Amino acid sequence: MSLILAAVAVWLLGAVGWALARRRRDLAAAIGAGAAVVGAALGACAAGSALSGREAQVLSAAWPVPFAGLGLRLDALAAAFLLPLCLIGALCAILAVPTRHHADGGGAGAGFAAFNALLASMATVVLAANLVLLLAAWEVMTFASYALVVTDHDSRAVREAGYQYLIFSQLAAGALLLLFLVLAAATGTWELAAVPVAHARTAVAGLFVLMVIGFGTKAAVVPFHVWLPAAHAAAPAHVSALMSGVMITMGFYGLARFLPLLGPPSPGVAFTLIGLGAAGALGAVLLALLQRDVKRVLAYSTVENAGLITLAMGAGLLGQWAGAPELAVLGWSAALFHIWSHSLAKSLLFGGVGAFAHEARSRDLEGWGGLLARWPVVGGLTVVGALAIAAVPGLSGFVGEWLIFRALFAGALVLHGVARAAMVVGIAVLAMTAAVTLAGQARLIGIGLLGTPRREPPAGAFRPPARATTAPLAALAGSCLLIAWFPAPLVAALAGALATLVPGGAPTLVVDAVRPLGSLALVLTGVVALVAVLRGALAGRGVPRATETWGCGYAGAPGRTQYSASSLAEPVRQAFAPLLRTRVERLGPVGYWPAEASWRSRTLDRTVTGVYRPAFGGVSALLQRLRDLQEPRVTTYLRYVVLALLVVLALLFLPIVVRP
Amino acid sequence: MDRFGDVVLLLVLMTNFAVLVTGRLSACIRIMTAQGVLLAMLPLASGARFGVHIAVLTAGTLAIKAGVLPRILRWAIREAPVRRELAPSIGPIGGVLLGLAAVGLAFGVATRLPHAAGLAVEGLVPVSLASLMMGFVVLTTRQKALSLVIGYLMLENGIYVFGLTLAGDIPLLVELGVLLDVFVGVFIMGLVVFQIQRELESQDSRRLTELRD
Amino acid sequence: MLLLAIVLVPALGAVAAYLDQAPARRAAWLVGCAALHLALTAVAWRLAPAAGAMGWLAFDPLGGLVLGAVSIVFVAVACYAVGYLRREDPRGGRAFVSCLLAFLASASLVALTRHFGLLWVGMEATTLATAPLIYDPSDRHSLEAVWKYLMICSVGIALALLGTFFLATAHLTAVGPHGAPLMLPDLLARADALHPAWLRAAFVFLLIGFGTKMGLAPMHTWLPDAHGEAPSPISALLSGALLNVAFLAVLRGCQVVHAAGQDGFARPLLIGFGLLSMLVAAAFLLGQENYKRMLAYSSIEQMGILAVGVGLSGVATFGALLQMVGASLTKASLFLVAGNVLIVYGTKRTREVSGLLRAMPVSGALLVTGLFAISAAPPFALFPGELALLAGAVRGGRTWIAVVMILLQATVFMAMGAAVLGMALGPAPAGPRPAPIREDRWLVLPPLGLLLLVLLLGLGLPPALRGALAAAAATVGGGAP
Amino acid sequence: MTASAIGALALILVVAPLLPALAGRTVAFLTGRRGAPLLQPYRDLAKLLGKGAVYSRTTTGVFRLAPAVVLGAALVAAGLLPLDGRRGLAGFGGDMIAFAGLLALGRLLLALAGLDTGSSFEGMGASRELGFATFSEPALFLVLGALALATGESSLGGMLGAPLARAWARAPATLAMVGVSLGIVLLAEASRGPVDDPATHLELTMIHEVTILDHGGPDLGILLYGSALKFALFAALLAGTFLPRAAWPAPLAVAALLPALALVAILVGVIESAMARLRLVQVPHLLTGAAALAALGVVLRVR
Repeated sequence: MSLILAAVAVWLLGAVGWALARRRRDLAAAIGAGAAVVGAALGACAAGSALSGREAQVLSAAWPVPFAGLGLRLDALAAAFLLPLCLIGALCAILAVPTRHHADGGGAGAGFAAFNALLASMATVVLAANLVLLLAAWEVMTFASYALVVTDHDSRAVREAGYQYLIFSQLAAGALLLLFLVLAAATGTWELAAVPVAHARTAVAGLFVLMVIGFGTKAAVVPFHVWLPAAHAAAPAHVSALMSGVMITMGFYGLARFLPLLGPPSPGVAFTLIGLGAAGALGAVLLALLQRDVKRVLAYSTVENAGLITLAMGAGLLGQWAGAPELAVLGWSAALFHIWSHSLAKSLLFGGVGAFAHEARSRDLEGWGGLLARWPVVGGLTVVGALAIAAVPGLSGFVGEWLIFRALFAGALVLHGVARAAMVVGIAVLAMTAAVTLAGQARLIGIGLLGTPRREPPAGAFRPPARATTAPLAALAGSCLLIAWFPAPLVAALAGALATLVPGGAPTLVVDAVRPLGSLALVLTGVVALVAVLRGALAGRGVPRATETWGCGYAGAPGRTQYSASSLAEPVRQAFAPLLRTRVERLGPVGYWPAEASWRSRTLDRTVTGVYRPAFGGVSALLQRLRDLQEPRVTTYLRYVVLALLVVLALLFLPIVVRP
Repeated sequence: MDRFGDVVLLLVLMTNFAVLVTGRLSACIRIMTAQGVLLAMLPLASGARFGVHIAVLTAGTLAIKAGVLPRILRWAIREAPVRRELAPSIGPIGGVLLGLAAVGLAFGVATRLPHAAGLAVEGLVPVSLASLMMGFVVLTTRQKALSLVIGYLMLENGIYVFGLTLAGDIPLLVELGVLLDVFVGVFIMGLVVFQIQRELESQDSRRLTELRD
Repeated sequence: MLLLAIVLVPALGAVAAYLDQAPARRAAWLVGCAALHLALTAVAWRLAPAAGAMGWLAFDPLGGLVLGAVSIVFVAVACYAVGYLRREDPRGGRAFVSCLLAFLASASLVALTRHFGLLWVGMEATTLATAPLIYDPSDRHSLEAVWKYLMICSVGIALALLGTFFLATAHLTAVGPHGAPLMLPDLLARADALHPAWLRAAFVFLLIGFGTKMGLAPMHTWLPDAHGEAPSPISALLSGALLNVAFLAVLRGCQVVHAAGQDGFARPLLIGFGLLSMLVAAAFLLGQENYKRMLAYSSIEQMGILAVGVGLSGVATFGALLQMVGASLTKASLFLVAGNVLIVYGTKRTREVSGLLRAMPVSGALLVTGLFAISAAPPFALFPGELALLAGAVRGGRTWIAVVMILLQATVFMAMGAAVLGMALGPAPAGPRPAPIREDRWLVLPPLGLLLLVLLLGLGLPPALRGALAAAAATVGGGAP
Repeated sequence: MTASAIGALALILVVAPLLPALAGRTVAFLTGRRGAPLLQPYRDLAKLLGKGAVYSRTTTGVFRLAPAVVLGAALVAAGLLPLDGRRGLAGFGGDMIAFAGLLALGRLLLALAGLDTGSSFEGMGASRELGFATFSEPALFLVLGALALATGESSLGGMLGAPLARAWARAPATLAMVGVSLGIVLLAEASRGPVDDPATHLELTMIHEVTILDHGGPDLGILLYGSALKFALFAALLAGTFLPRAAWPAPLAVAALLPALALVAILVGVIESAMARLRLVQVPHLLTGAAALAALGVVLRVR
């Protein structure tokens, strides 16, 4: 416990310490990053010990604020979220050093101040045992991340993205506030209750909705995800890496911590989560396939993975409801494992792609191409990340996805009726999602990093990357591989958290289940290496000739005539056209000697165009009507006073006055 | 004494009606002066035991309501060429009708209200409520700045009349404080009215409608 | 004696400052009296003296809270005025400082008096003392503002006077001429005997009357004009001190009504007016183009929240009082910062201001911090206040009120966030002066101090203050968490 | 790790190149030509493996790595499949997911290699491969789901092993639909007609062929063998579904694999020659049909 307290303290110091070296940006950056790393190390130690520890470490101190108390609780579940937080937090802090992204008054230090504050607040969210403390930390987390998102607030797009993010976060915070108020009123205490209290059915439904809005917004559960793509695109690379890798898991922590408080799992809750998850995953991955902005591609892929995690949670709850321990354990462990693997892979990918975007001074995928050749190391690591996200065997992503599939198959076998059907539908949707994800990552890497450049990068770009860039990425890539090769130990480590989520579940079942995957990954690596060596031996005889790509005899303008990202996605887009409602503007070619032709397609997020715009528009129109009543004359204003007086008097006294 | 008091109260009502019908500002000011004098007489009529309290109150009322305030108002519009109320949202007839309604309502309510023991003049409460409402009529229908001030004075006077029902029980200090506040209030209003005249070259308060959202 | 001093020190200071010929020394008078007043207030807090000045003045938790807030805000405004007077010649000429001090005197009177008559006198006095400060003969807008301010507030206050008389009548009608009517203790002592009909009438008139001064919709109409047009330190004073004083006057009425066991009809009124005010504020904040008017409407919203809190009773009242303290400090500092912006950018239009964080880092940071503080975000003092308020609503089984409030506050945050962040962020304006400009300490430290205080109160509530809040809440039927 | 499993694996690795040739021969026969000799693929492979390598200047390591990954993934997948009708060499609970995943890995690397050349032809091919997989993947998983429900097992070894025979008695309709659906998936995954046209010489109409257009020498050889193996694996899957051999004596079960594969190949040839190649936009419809069929099979088992 003291360790984690020290960690938070170090982070807080880092949040203010930069002020000492305001003038000297490098020193400020060093202080900030150093504090982040040191704090992360301490926190990692604490989390590691708690992960294995059976019973929770508790600390509670008085806090002279109404209802509030400094109650901290570090149990296995908290540790399961705290550990990736620390690891990725530290690596992102290192990533932040070379990219001098902090252009504004406070200098580099200001950015690190917010960064450290973000780490501290997230740790507090995970640890808080008091609802007020949790809410406070939650809000601070939002504000710190907002500050980081608007780092480059000279650009209008960044400002708007940040504002959108802030608004959605505050609406979600409102839901959380209400949730906590109701819970506190029901339990009579503001301490985070460990045992559920009996609620009425309607109350359960209401509380569940509040949870989904409150935590789901942060976790990017569809349809509360709309803030995410813009915010991630706007933020600096290391920030999007942290937000996408760690911050969204805070939402899932909230769900994992609070869903049990609803009492025994109900099918409604489970099916809602499954539905939201499946729909979100498929929808988001389709949108990811159609984005031009590389960081929006990654952002939507984050939304997709959030959907998968939600789906897994729903499956676990369904298992608990149906009394199918295997399904329950598989579902929850799938959720936990996928949270881990996605955190690592996505922060790796954001880091790598962000670095490329920073060098190319552009996030437009259609303008990229051939970048791997310029930056082989970073590129290679990025490819690893992409493969991990694409969930192909041999990398971490696959284990998580395999667990989800496995849970669904198990559910299909043990459940009956609607539930069984739901499981099979889930399987199909998941399969389709996986295929589209594959296509999306192939598009990102193949169009963005391979082939030849479509636009020449600016002069002086792509100097040899700083070690502070490559080292963290390498660490992340290594962990992706490690998890893939030895999944069993990680699952075993998560057993404690699993036990708190699924009382009476047998985690060993999962440990044994994933063991073959590890050997599979190793065998695969071996076989591929073997074939590669063999092939090398065959191809190595004689010197390989290097020529042009065969272009049917036409070798002109290789860069421009490549397949574009949009055209790569076209078959899928056409197949899903009725769902996506893409706007396509095409011009020509016409006539025998066509002058010029253009083709532009734009796919908008249906939740934005269909739900949020109308809703906000309607409200503001309503209030506008109220505004129109204003007639700024003193006599009119006095009439208001008289009116109020008469109305109130009438309300109160008519009964009395008529009485004789 | 009752009869005397009732007569005075009747006259107060009359003055209020007079304000409602007349549109000329200077006339209104004169009427308010008269009303001030009447109000100064009321404490004597209210049957409270004559003493320092009543004496000071009478003197103060006379000085301020009948003396100073009218001067201020006259000073405020000394530069105003046009001194007629222009286009009130309801004409004199409407004003009178509203006034009558106010009186009726006031008496209707007042007779049903339970009263403090030994209230000298029965008429005090209804008359005060009536002139309160008539003050509101002026405030909400007239357009010229000064008319509004006059309306405010009517309102204030009505409340003052009600205050007399408690003449014995309210400390002199408070009474004087009230008077002083009214004085300062009208004084500043006068300043503003004067300035409005300067700025807009008219008394039309409808021109002061630029602050909006 | 001490209490009398608290009222008299500023009053005499006002006279002295007016008589003092040297304009340079007026600022000294101002700051000196403010500091002395704050010191005396602190002493009063420590000693909590019983009734003084022939029992007309007394120090009770409720009044003490308001007095403290007023005194602190006033000190900040006084210090700010020092820097302000260097730049702009004050409205009201040599009367500027005197009016400020007169306002302080009358506000202290309202906070301390136990006599409803004096309460009324003090309230009206605050109006009259502040009017000349808003009033700038050369500016047509300020003329309009002060005109509306005077008319509407005077009429409202007049109604309050009638309400006061009704209260006395309620006393005499039922109890007869025993004890002084309108003396708070006597009223509370015989509360149950008060005549209900008169009491209700009295409360209605007090609520409408003082509610006008407090800025409750639909009587709020004067407020945005006055706050928007007044010079920034005055706006800060109006919304940081004056509104709370008016709120105190309403609370006094609630006190009697509560003692008389008549809450049943008073509470719905308060909640109704409160929610209406919040709604109106939210509506007019959305798309508000003038940042000073924006702050004014947010004050209206705050007052609405307070009214709802008192109406909800229980813990909510505690929360409302805590929120009152926090809001007065925060809002004052926000108006002061707005003043700095106005000085540098020379426009009140939100759209024409941008890049504050780059142009004037301190003020910009203060503005953004103030935004979060005023929207009851942790870790600022308003957060526990709002928490207690909503908890009261939910515990009282009126969750719908909590929902409505949360939604309205979210709307308000959207509106204010759009405006404030739009001003704060973005590239520094291309002006003659290179960004960032140096900022005058006198203009920056006061708001900074106020916000720091709000932050500290949010991080930890001193037991003394907490006890005072609980006691004050208890007098109007509230409870402590 | 049984002898029969190893034998079956060895067998399929050896005969894999035969299947495309056999299918091609069938087409030739039905269209009245003589066609290439059955052993031609082996000669081609030998020739290709003997050649030197030629690389485009735009390509990177990904291009060189792809063939190894494609073949490696296919080999491991072969290890998972219960080729002898009992259990796969490396079968485990949930291995069917791994099977699909391995094929997906091959597809991904193939697409990346195609895009690595920077030629629009390869891009086109990659786009089609990835796009059609979007529909063949759900179909395949629905097939697996139906098999799981029919047999009550959640591993290839179980689905195609002993329980399958009992399942045929219990749920013949489901399994029949599964079989048909699986056949369609095979046509797509093995890039045979009517989905793809292995015999065409016009790049614009190809899918698999055009994706590997720029590969040559050993790389091409490995890729060709890999795709042939993929074909063989699906054929084995199909055969296993219709022909549960768990009860048979091991040698017979292994030996029976050969005629079964041949039969599948001939059927594919018949279909290719009987049906015109579909327009590319219609391919998703075909695969959706397959998925629907499998889904129907599932519905029959939902209770």
